[in-house]
Amino acid sequence: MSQQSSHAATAGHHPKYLAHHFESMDQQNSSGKLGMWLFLAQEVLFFSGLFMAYILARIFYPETFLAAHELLDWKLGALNTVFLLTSSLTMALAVRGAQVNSQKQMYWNIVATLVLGAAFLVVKYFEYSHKLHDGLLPGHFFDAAKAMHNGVPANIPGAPAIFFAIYFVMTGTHGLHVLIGMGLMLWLLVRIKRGDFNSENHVYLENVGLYWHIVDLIWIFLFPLLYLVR
Amino acid sequence: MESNRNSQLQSAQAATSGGAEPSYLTAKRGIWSWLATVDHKRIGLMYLVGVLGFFAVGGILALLVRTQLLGPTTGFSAAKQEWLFSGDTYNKLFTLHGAVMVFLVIIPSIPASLGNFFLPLMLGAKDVAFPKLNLMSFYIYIFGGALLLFSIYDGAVDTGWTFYTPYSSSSSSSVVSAVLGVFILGFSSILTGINFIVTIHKMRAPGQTWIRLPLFVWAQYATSVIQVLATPVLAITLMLLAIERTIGVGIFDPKLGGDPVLFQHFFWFYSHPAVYIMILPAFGVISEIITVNSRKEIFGYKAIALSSVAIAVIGFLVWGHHMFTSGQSELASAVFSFLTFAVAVPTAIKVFSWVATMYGGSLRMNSAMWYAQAFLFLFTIGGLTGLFLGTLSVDIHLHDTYFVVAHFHYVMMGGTMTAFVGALHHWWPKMTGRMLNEFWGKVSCFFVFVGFNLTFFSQFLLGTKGMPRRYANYLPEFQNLHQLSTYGSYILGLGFFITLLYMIQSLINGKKAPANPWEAKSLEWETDSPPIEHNFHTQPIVTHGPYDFPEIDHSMSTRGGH
Amino acid sequence: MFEKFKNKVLQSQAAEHGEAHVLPLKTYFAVFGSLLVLTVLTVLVSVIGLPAPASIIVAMVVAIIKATLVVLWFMHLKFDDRFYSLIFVISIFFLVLFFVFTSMDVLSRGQVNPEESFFSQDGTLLREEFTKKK
Amino acid sequence: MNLGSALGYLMAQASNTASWWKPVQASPHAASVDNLFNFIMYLSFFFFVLIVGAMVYFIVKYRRKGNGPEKTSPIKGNHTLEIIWSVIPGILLVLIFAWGFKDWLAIAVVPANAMEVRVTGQKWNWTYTYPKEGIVSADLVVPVGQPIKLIMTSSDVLHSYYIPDYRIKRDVVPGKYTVLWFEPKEIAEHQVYCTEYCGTEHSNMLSKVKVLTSAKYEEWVANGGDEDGDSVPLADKGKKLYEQRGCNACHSIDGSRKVGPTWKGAYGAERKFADGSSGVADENYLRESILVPNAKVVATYPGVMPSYQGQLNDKQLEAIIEYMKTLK
Repeated sequence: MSQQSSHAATAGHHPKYLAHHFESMDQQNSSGKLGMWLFLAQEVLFFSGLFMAYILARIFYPETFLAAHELLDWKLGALNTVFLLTSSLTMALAVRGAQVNSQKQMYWNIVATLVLGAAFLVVKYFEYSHKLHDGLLPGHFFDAAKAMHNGVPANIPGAPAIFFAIYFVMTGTHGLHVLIGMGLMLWLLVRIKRGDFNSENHVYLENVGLYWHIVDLIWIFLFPLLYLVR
Repeated sequence: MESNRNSQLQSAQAATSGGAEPSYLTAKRGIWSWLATVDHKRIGLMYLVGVLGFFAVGGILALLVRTQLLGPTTGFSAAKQEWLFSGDTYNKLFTLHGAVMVFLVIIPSIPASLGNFFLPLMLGAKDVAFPKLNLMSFYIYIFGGALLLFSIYDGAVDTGWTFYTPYSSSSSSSVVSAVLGVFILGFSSILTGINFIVTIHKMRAPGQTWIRLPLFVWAQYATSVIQVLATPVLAITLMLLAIERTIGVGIFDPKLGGDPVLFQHFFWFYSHPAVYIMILPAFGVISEIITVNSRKEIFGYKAIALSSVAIAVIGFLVWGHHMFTSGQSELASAVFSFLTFAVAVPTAIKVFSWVATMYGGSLRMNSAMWYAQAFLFLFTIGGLTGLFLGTLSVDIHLHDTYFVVAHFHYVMMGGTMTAFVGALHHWWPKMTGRMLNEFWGKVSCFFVFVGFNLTFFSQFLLGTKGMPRRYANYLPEFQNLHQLSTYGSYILGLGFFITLLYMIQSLINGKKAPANPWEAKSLEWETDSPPIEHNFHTQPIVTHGPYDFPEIDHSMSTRGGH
Repeated sequence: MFEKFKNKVLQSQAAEHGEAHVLPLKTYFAVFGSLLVLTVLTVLVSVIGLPAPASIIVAMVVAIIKATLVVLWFMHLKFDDRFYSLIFVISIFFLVLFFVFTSMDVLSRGQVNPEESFFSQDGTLLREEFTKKK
Repeated sequence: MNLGSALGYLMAQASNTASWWKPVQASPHAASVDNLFNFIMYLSFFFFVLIVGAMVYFIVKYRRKGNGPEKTSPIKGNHTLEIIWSVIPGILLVLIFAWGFKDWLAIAVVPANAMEVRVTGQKWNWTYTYPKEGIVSADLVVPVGQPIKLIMTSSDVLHSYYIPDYRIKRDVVPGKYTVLWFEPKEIAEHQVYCTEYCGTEHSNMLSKVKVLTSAKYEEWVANGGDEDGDSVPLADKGKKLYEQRGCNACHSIDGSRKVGPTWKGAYGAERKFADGSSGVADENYLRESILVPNAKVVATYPGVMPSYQGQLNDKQLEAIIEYMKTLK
C-alpha cells in the first residue's frame, strides 16, 4: 500500500472514478494496467500460432516464398508501415496528453490515430481487391491460370496456395485487430468528450494505447516477413 | 427467511449495525439480480451450477459409452451386429463425452466456481479485480458450452476431443460448430486467468503477504498463468483448423502440401499445459483440506507453493510426449521424454508433503478428508502410471491403448474430480450456510472410490493386453475386463448420484452452518456463512499464516515429532 | 541526447509512485524518427538483395530493434513496473519455445530412417510422390 | 521379502507367455519392453505402498479420538527429508529415461538386412505391397526369423499400425512415410490393430501377421500371394476379399443400404448415376467402379469410395466380380 492509498482510505471519501471494490486510484490503475499486460501476453501467444505456421511453411517451401512475395506490392506494405508507426506515435502522444491533463491533445491525437488506422485499412482493401481480381487467393481458391491471364507471373514452384493462405490469414487477423482497435478508439472519443479522463484517471486510454502498440508491433514483423523477405 | 422479504432500506440499516447484515444470497432478490450480478460469489455459484449440469451430461455420456462396451463383441466377420450403437453413434458419444468433460467440466470446475468464490475471500478482498469482466467470462462460458452442445443437434461431431487433422478437416460431421464452441470457451478461460492473476497481485488485504497466502491461492495463481499463456494457442489452432476446413490453408492438410503431425504440435502445446490447468487447482484444494483437518502447519509450504509454479513452467516443455508414435522426429521424442520425467519431481514432492503433513496431527476424518485420502490414493496411481507412458520404449506399446485412458482418468477423474467433490464438502457450509450430511458423504465417497477403481483399474490391464482406445467393439478376449469396467462405472455413477441427493437435502433442510465449522484459519472462514455481499464486515488485517492452528504445540521439538 | 534522457528518467523514477512519468515530446519524435529510419533501412536491404540467410537475419534484427523501441518508449515499459516487463518477456519466452521445439521436430525428421524425412540430401522436399497421386 | 520374490517369480513366469493381461512376447523388442515395464511396475508398487501405507498408518495412529482438542506437532518441514525425496526419485527417473531411450533406439533403428514391405492404411483396411515380389496382400505374410521393415503411409486420414505381440506401434500418416520394423520369433499369427482413431469402422480396421516357415513363405510368393492356390473357386476367393479388404464396411450382400449400394443383385442391374446418365452394371463398369470409383457414382449415394488402383491385381478383381455374380 502506498501513502496515497492509505490517505484516501482514511479520508473516507470515495474518488469519483474509483470502483467500490478498490481502495485507491493507484490500486485501480495498476490493476487495470497489469490486466492489460497479461492480455497482451495472451495476444503474443495468439499470434504465435500464425507465425509458427509461417515458419513451417517457409521451412517446407523456401522457393515458394522467394517467388510469391514478389506478387505483393512492397510499396503499399511500406506505406502501411509508415501509417501504423505514425499512428503509434499519435497514440503515445494522446496518452501523454492525458498525463499533462490536456483534453485537446488527447482528443486530436486519438482522432489522428483513428484516421491513420482507417488509412491502413483502406490500403489493405486495395491490396485485397487486387489479389481477389487476380485470383491470388488462399488455399483451394488460388487460381494460377486466372493470375497468368491477368499478366501476373503466378507460375510459382512449391505451394503458392499455402503462401497466399498464410498471407491472408495473418494480415486478416491483424486487420481484424486494427478494426477492433478503431472501435475502441471511437469509444475513447466519446469518453474524452464526456470529460472522463484526466491526469489521475486515464488507465483506459493507456490500455487502448498498449493494445494499439501491440498491433503495430505485430505489423513490424509481418511487413518484412511477407513483403520483403529474400 | 422472514427478514429477507423486508425492504432494501432495512437491509441497508442492518448493514450499518453490523451483525445482522444479509448474506450475499439474500442481499438482492429477483432473477435479474443473479443474471446481471458482478458479485464474485454469485458468479462462482452460477459457474458451479453450470459445471455440475455439464458434469451430469458428460457422466451420462460416459455411462452410455461404457454400456456399449458391455455388449457382445463383434469380430471381423462380415456380419457386424451392433448391440447398442452403431460405430458412428459411438464415435460421437465418446467425442462429446471427452469435449464436455474437458472443456466444460474439468477446466472450469475448481478455478471458475470455487476459485471465483474463494479467491477474493482468501485474500481479504471485496471482489475480484475486474467484476464485470468476470461476469462476461461466465456468459462466454455459457455461450461456448451452448455452441458445443448445439453441435449435437447439428449432427454431432465425431473427431474425438483432440480434433486431429486430417480427419477433422475432412469429416462431414459438425466440426465447425464444436470447434467454434471450444474457441469461445478458451476466451472465458483466458479472461478468468487474467482476472485471478491481477486479483492475487493487487487485491490482498493488509498483511496478506505472499508467504501467508493459502496454498489454494498459489495453485490458482500457477493455473492462471497457464491459462493466460497456453489457451490463446488453442484458440489460434482451432481457428486455423476451421479455416483449413473452409478454404484449405494447407499447413495441416497433406493433400495441399502440409503435414498433419504439425496439428498435434499446435494442439498439445496448449493441451498438455491444460492438463496442469486441470490438476493444479486440485493440488491446492488437497493442501487446504488435509492441513485444516490435520490441525497442523502444512509440511514444506514453500516447496508446495513453488512446485506449483515449477509444474506450470515445465508443463510447457513436455507436450511432445503425446506424440512418441506420431511420426515426430527421434530427437524430439528423446528431448520430450527427458523433460517429461523432470515434471515428475515437483509432483512427487507434493504427494510426499501431503502425507508428511498428516504425521503427528490430530486428524478429523470428515467426508472432505475422506475424499482427500481417496485423492491421494488415486492420484498416486495416476501419477505413477504416467512413468510408463513417459518412457520411450514402453510408451510405444501402451500409446493409444486403454492404459492411456485409465491413466488420464486416474489423474483427471480420480484426481481433479475427487478433489473437486471433496472441496465442495469442505466449503459447502461457507457457500450455502448449510451443513452436509457427514454419514452419507462417507457412503458416497466409498462408492465413488470402489466404483472408480473397478472402472479404471481394469482398463490398465486392458491396455497392457493391447486393447486400443476409441473402439466401438472389440475382440472377445477383452470382454471380461470390459464388463468389469462397465459394472464399476455404474457403481461410480451411483456414488455421485448419492452426493447429488444429500446436497439437495442439505439445501432444503440441512443443519445451519456456523461461520467456521472446521476451525480453519484462512480468511474465508472469518466472515459469516454464507458471507455478506461485500465479504467482510470490516477490512481484515492479516497477522498470521493460513495454517496457524491453536492445537499446534510449539513447545514440542520439531525434530522428534510425537 | 541520451545523457539528458537518462537524467529525465532518473527524475521521473524518483517521482512519487503512481504519478505518471511524462516524457518530453522530443523523446517521442526521436523514437518515431528512428523507427522511420529503420523502416527505410529494412526496405533498402531487401531491394539491394542480400544473399539468403543474411537477408532474413538483417530483416529480423531490424524488426526486433523497432519492436524494442516501441515497447520501451511508446508502451512505457522502460519506466513502468518491472513486473510488466517480466510478463512480456515470459510471453516472448514461451513463443520462442513453441517455435524452437516444433521446428526442431520438423528439421530433424528422418535422422534415423531417411524414408521419414521431408527433404532429400540436396534439401528439396520429398513430396512429389504424394502430391502427384492427387 | 519372501512375498516379493514369489510375486517376482510369478511375474517372470507370466511374462514369457500370453497371460490374462499381457500379450505374448513374439519379438526381441517385446522382452526388452516388458522388462522395463516390470521394473517400473515394481518401482511403482514400492512407492505406492510407501505413500498409501504411510497414509493409512497415519490415519489409524493420529485419528482424533474424542472431541477435545489434541496437541499436534509443530513440524513445518524438514530440509533433509525434502532433499531426499526430491533427489532419489530424480535419480530413478533419469535411470528409467535412459533405459527406455536405449531400448527405444533398438526399436527405431532398422537392421540393414531387413525385408521391405509397404503398408498402406486406408479407411478401413490395411494393404501390404511387396515391391520386389510384386504381391498385394490383405495380410502381412512373413518368413520366420527375418527382420521385416514396414514403410507405411496412409491414403486418407491418420491411422496407426499396432502389433501388441511385437510391442510396436507407429502412426501411419498421409503425405509422408513412417517406418517400423520387427523380427518374428516363432511361427504364429498375430493381431494387427489400428490405434489412431479414423472414423466409423475404426474398431474393425484389423489385420493379421502370418509368420510362415521360409519354405512355406517361398511357396506363398511363388503362388503370387495367394494362399489357397487354384484349388478354391474364384467366387470363394472373391468372398474372402470382400471380407478382408473392407468392402463389407460399405456394401451389404443382403440388399440392405449401407454407405454404398448393396452387392445383392448389383451385377447386371440398371444404374442411374449422380450426373443423370444411366447404364448397366456389367463387368467393365464394376471394374471401373473399383479402380476409379468416382467416375460414375450411383445416384443418391455419396461419392466417397477410395480407389483400389494398385491394391488389387487382375486376378483379385476378377474374383470379386465373380463373387458379385453369385449374389442374386
